[in-house]
Amino acid sequence: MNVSTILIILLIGAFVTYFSGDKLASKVALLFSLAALVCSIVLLNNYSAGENISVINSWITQPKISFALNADGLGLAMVLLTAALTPIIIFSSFGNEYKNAKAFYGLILFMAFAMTGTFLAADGLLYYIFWELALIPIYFIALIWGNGDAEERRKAVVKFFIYTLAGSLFMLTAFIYLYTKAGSFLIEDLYKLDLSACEQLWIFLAFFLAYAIKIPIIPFHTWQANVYQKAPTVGTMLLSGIMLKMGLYSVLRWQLPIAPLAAKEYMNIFIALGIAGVIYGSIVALRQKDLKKLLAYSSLAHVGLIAAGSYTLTLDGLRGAVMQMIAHGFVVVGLFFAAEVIYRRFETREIEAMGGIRTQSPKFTSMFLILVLASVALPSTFNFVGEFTVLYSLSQVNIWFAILGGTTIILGAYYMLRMFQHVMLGETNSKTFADVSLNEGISFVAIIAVLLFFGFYPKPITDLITPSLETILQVINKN
Amino acid sequence: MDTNLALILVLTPLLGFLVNVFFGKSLGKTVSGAIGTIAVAISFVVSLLLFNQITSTGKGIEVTLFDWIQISNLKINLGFLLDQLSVLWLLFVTGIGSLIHLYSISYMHDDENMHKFFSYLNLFVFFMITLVIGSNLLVLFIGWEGVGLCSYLLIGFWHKNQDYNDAAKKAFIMNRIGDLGLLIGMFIIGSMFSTLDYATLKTAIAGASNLDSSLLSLAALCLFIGACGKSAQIPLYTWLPDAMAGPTPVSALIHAATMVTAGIFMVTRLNFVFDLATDVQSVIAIIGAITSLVAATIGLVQNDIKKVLAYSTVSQLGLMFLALGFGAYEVAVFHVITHAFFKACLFLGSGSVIHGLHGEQDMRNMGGLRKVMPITFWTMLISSLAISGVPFFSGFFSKDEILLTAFHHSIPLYVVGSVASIMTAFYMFRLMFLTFFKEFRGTEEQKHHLHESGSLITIPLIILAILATFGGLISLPGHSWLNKYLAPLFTKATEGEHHLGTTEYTLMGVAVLGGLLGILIAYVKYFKQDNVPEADENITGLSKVLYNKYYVDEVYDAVFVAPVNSLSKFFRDYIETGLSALVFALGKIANEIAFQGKKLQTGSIGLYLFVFVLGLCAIVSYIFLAQ
Amino acid sequence: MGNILNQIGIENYIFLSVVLFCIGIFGVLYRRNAIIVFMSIEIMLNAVNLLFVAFSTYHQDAQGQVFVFFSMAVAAAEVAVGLAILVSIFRNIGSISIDNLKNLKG
Amino acid sequence: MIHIPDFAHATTVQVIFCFLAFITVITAFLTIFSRNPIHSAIYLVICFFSIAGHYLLLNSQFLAVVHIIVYSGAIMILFLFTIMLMNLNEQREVHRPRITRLGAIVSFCLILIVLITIFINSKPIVGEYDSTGEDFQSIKVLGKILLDEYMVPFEFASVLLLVAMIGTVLLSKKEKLNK
Repeated sequence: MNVSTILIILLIGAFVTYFSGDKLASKVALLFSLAALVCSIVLLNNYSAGENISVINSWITQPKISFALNADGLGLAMVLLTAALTPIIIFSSFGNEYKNAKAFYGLILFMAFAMTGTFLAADGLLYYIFWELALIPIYFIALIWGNGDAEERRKAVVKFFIYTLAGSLFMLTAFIYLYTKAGSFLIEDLYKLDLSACEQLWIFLAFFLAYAIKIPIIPFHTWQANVYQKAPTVGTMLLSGIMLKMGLYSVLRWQLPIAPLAAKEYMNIFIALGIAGVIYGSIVALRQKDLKKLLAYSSLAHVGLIAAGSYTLTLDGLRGAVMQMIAHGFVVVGLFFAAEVIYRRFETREIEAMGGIRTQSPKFTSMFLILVLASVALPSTFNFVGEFTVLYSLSQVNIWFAILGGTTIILGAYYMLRMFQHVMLGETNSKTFADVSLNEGISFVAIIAVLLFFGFYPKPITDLITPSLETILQVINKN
Repeated sequence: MDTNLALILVLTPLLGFLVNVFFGKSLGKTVSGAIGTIAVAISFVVSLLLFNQITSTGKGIEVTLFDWIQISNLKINLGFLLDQLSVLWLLFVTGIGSLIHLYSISYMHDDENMHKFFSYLNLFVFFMITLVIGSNLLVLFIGWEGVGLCSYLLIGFWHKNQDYNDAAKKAFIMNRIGDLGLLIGMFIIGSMFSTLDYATLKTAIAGASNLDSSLLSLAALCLFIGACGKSAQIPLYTWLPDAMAGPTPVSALIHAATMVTAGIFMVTRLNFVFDLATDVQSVIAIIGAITSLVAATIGLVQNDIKKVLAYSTVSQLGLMFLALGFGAYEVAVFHVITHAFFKACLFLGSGSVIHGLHGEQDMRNMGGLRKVMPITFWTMLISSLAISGVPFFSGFFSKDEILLTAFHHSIPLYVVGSVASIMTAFYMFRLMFLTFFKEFRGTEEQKHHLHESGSLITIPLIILAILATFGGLISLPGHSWLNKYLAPLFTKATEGEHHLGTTEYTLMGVAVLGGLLGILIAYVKYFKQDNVPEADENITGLSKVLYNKYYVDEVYDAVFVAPVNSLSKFFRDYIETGLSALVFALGKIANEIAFQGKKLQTGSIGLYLFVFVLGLCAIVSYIFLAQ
Repeated sequence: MGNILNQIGIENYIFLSVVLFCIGIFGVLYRRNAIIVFMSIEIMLNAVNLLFVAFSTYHQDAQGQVFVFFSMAVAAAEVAVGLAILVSIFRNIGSISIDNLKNLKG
Repeated sequence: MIHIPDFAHATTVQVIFCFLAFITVITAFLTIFSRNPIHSAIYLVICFFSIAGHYLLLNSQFLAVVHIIVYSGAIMILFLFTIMLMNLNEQREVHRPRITRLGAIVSFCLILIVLITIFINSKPIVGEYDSTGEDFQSIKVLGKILLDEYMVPFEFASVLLLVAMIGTVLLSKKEKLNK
């Protein structure tokens, strides 16, 4: 068994879901996503046992493109994140009715397929194909099942689509240039390339444009808040929980090792950009009226910190970034789900229109509070482990980076608690608010359990990702 | 064995928390309260066992559970260190904690969310224990943030009132400002010494030959900022008075006795770092002195009974930092302990009063309660005497030690501290006279319902009053048990016991006289002349400034909060839309190019063909001729 | 039998077909009548065909001629369809002047 | 090198070539310049015939025959029919603006110059011409090549013609439906 199994499961799942009809679709999709989760856990076991689960087959001879899937610790960690979040996301949508559900769930699985492929691909072009494939389902999900005015939604989604696509084209150009140099798209060959500083700078920038838009790093973030707001919550979860991580993962996997000289040379600029994102995102989040938009900006702040950690080029920074990616993936999915739960009952996303939920549904409030606290990186949640490591690595580069990046601790608490206060506390809103249902509760508990467990015992993840990050660092520091 | 003890110590409150969270509602109020109390009491018993063990062996216990966070040059364990300092802290945290839990069973009995209250209290105790017994700074940080969280939850316990929620939020965020400082301090220490573990750090610092003293000072300063946040020192003190929005037992436990002393704990814990940063030490001393004075002045005119106590707490914490600034850690610890006793007693007493008056907190509407609430009165009187520094009560010894230390190091700071003490005596007795003497000034209905609180409330009061009376015995001048007990912790030779000479006796006399003077003024003003503080709108002049807390909140609001908020609005309304427009502009440019390019398409086939031929010529001649 | 090109020379054929081709181009550009334009295109095609045949003889290889066959087939098809289109255009707008065909205007 | 025929000692073949070439070019010109489309068509027929003559001169009799059948026969008849169907005459031709004429002449000259320059610049051709002796232009040889090597394209050509036929029919038919 190798890693392609999980891709096959997801792809077949997507088709089976589509053909299973509207009524069964959600259950079939959940089944397949769980199968993928099981499969990824089995693969993780095999990997830990030292088994080789990578795949390399030649695919197209001219130009030389291979079907290469490389599963190292980093890739597997991200695959696990995807595989764990997909069932949660699918399950969280059980309370909603979607028209044409078969297509909806099929697209979700297809997107999981593409994203998993992106995390595993070890061939530049294959990676690019998966990267772009992931864009297609989310485009339709946001466009067809989104909310709000159809015209505005179309505008936001098309902007997102073209924006990310345009960024990716630069990446494709970079890959083609690399191919002319290396004669192969295989990642090992690209790692071995000895490019001049100037070439590296251009390649670095081309990659950066693609990733900065995807992650997003300011000032390339303008698509984010609108799309998060307009997309259905499932789409938002997929976008923020997993798809953002594609960009961050790619920074570690492709950008830094291929253009290490440029990365080292201009490190400070990119760290500063990431940190600017932290501060900017936090400040903008303070005065958002829409719950989903607020969460979008908080996401901007958090990924800014992750990106800054990645660009420190230290083991701590990389490790912290990966842990924070995973933690953020879970927490943001949980928070968006909470927004969805509120929307199911109140039919609004306006923060001002909410309030007093705590009196009526203590369970939901507790879960929401835990997620909020995880999001502001309270110690004993996994987010703290990640954020601490990232901030520590930043402090090793320059103490000011740590101080400025650390403002997320203050500002994050400010906007999250402010939001919590207005959404949950205060006088009881006249609308009744039923407490979480069993289905909703299961999703929340799963997320919270992951966050708390790894918050106290992050060692499994550290052990999983450290060797591959060390390899990447070796490539970065080869000359 | 040690591991198990430590685990029982930590996990019982957590267990109590979990039980109360999941089953509290179905268990009923009394049971859930009992569970909460017993959980903390068990921890107290364990603490006693540990204390016994440590006093007999004289050695600390280290427990390592497992690796927690791995950072390249740091390996952070989830481990516990039970030594003299942490066990001492444990004793009064769990001891006073148990009493306050007991008190709360009665106090909170009318609240529908009582099980929640107890679960939060238990969670607080859990985090406080973690804070105290953590073997490294990061474990301390878990507790540090955790108690902040519990403080947030408990201040905003009556969550329907958004003002309370604002207070809770404010407390959390101000604490977080300090936490950032603490984190940065940790980063600097971590990168300097590659460890955050206390024991290793101590040896590393002792063994280090050429330390970058400015970097170390920076680290110490950052750590002190952390302490400022938690222990409500200038400039991060404004949250503590607001935190009185929480139920009174919370104010007693968290905002007087335990959590706010975490800063002092941390500084004492890292005494070896602060000893090397002498400039930071003077900063600490100055800030402590200023805080004590400022808070005391504000306390002079407050009319809310809990606010008076809150400013008194800030002031007393300032005195403790004053001691810390002089390197007199054991003195600060001594005052922490005595303060915990009498301040907890005062708060619980005020709680009893508030309970008796059904929520009335304004002293202008009290008075004459001496007869109806004798136990409350006597216990509070004892505690007030203790805090005022009347001889032979616990506060006398500890405060005197602080002032003595200050006198030896810096006369101006000594003066500041003394003035603050005199003011303390004044406002405490102002509180006593307004609350318990003369006639009752409340409504008839309140008067009708006046009664002494139940035994669950009075027993803790009595115990605490006894402790407040005799607590000073642990560190009598000249024969300090506490100094001996804590001695292994400190690298520098301690100030030692002050030699009791003429200076010392004079100073003591001055302090006592000052205290009595404060009491006398209060007596004259509020008993003899029968003054009652004016209504809010009639307050003028200096009192108005004091009454409005020097407008610090307003200043902070104008200087920090409002700019951030308007910046946020500006970003949201202009920068965001601007950036968005910029991206759209790219699309618009493409559109415009297309629109202009459209004009080239005249539709005239003749022109197309002509251009086509020209193009053909160009291509052919390029291929064949231009080689 | 000797090669006929010994007597004429391939250059002359090249020039002939170049001239023919240019006449074709000239016609396309000069005339407005779609049918004449069509005829000019046929002239161009024939110029190329002629060159094919000439080179086929030059190389003594039949492949060039085969190609001419195919080009004839294409020409035939093209003319058939093209004229049909012209006829329908004429029916619709009553003229076959290419100046009237401006639907491609952007 | 431009091979200039020596007119004084011109062989029969050369004379025939010159004659044919002259007719070809002249009729081509006349095709374009005739105001009446019918005249154009007739000149074009002559032009095609002369090209067929060239083919004969080049020893490709079969091709010449096919050429006459396809072009002079089929295609030209189509042209004539179309012209007659539309009832075109010289009055129909709209006035050509001066700029069009100028443009046409400029591009004509340009492309002529470019092409001739290219050929002059190209490698000069060796004077000797091979003769394999094989009658490579006979129907037999052609047929073999066509049905051996070029079998598939040949079939495609037939498909193409079929499609063109159907297309033509449809194009004319649709018009009637609309009416």
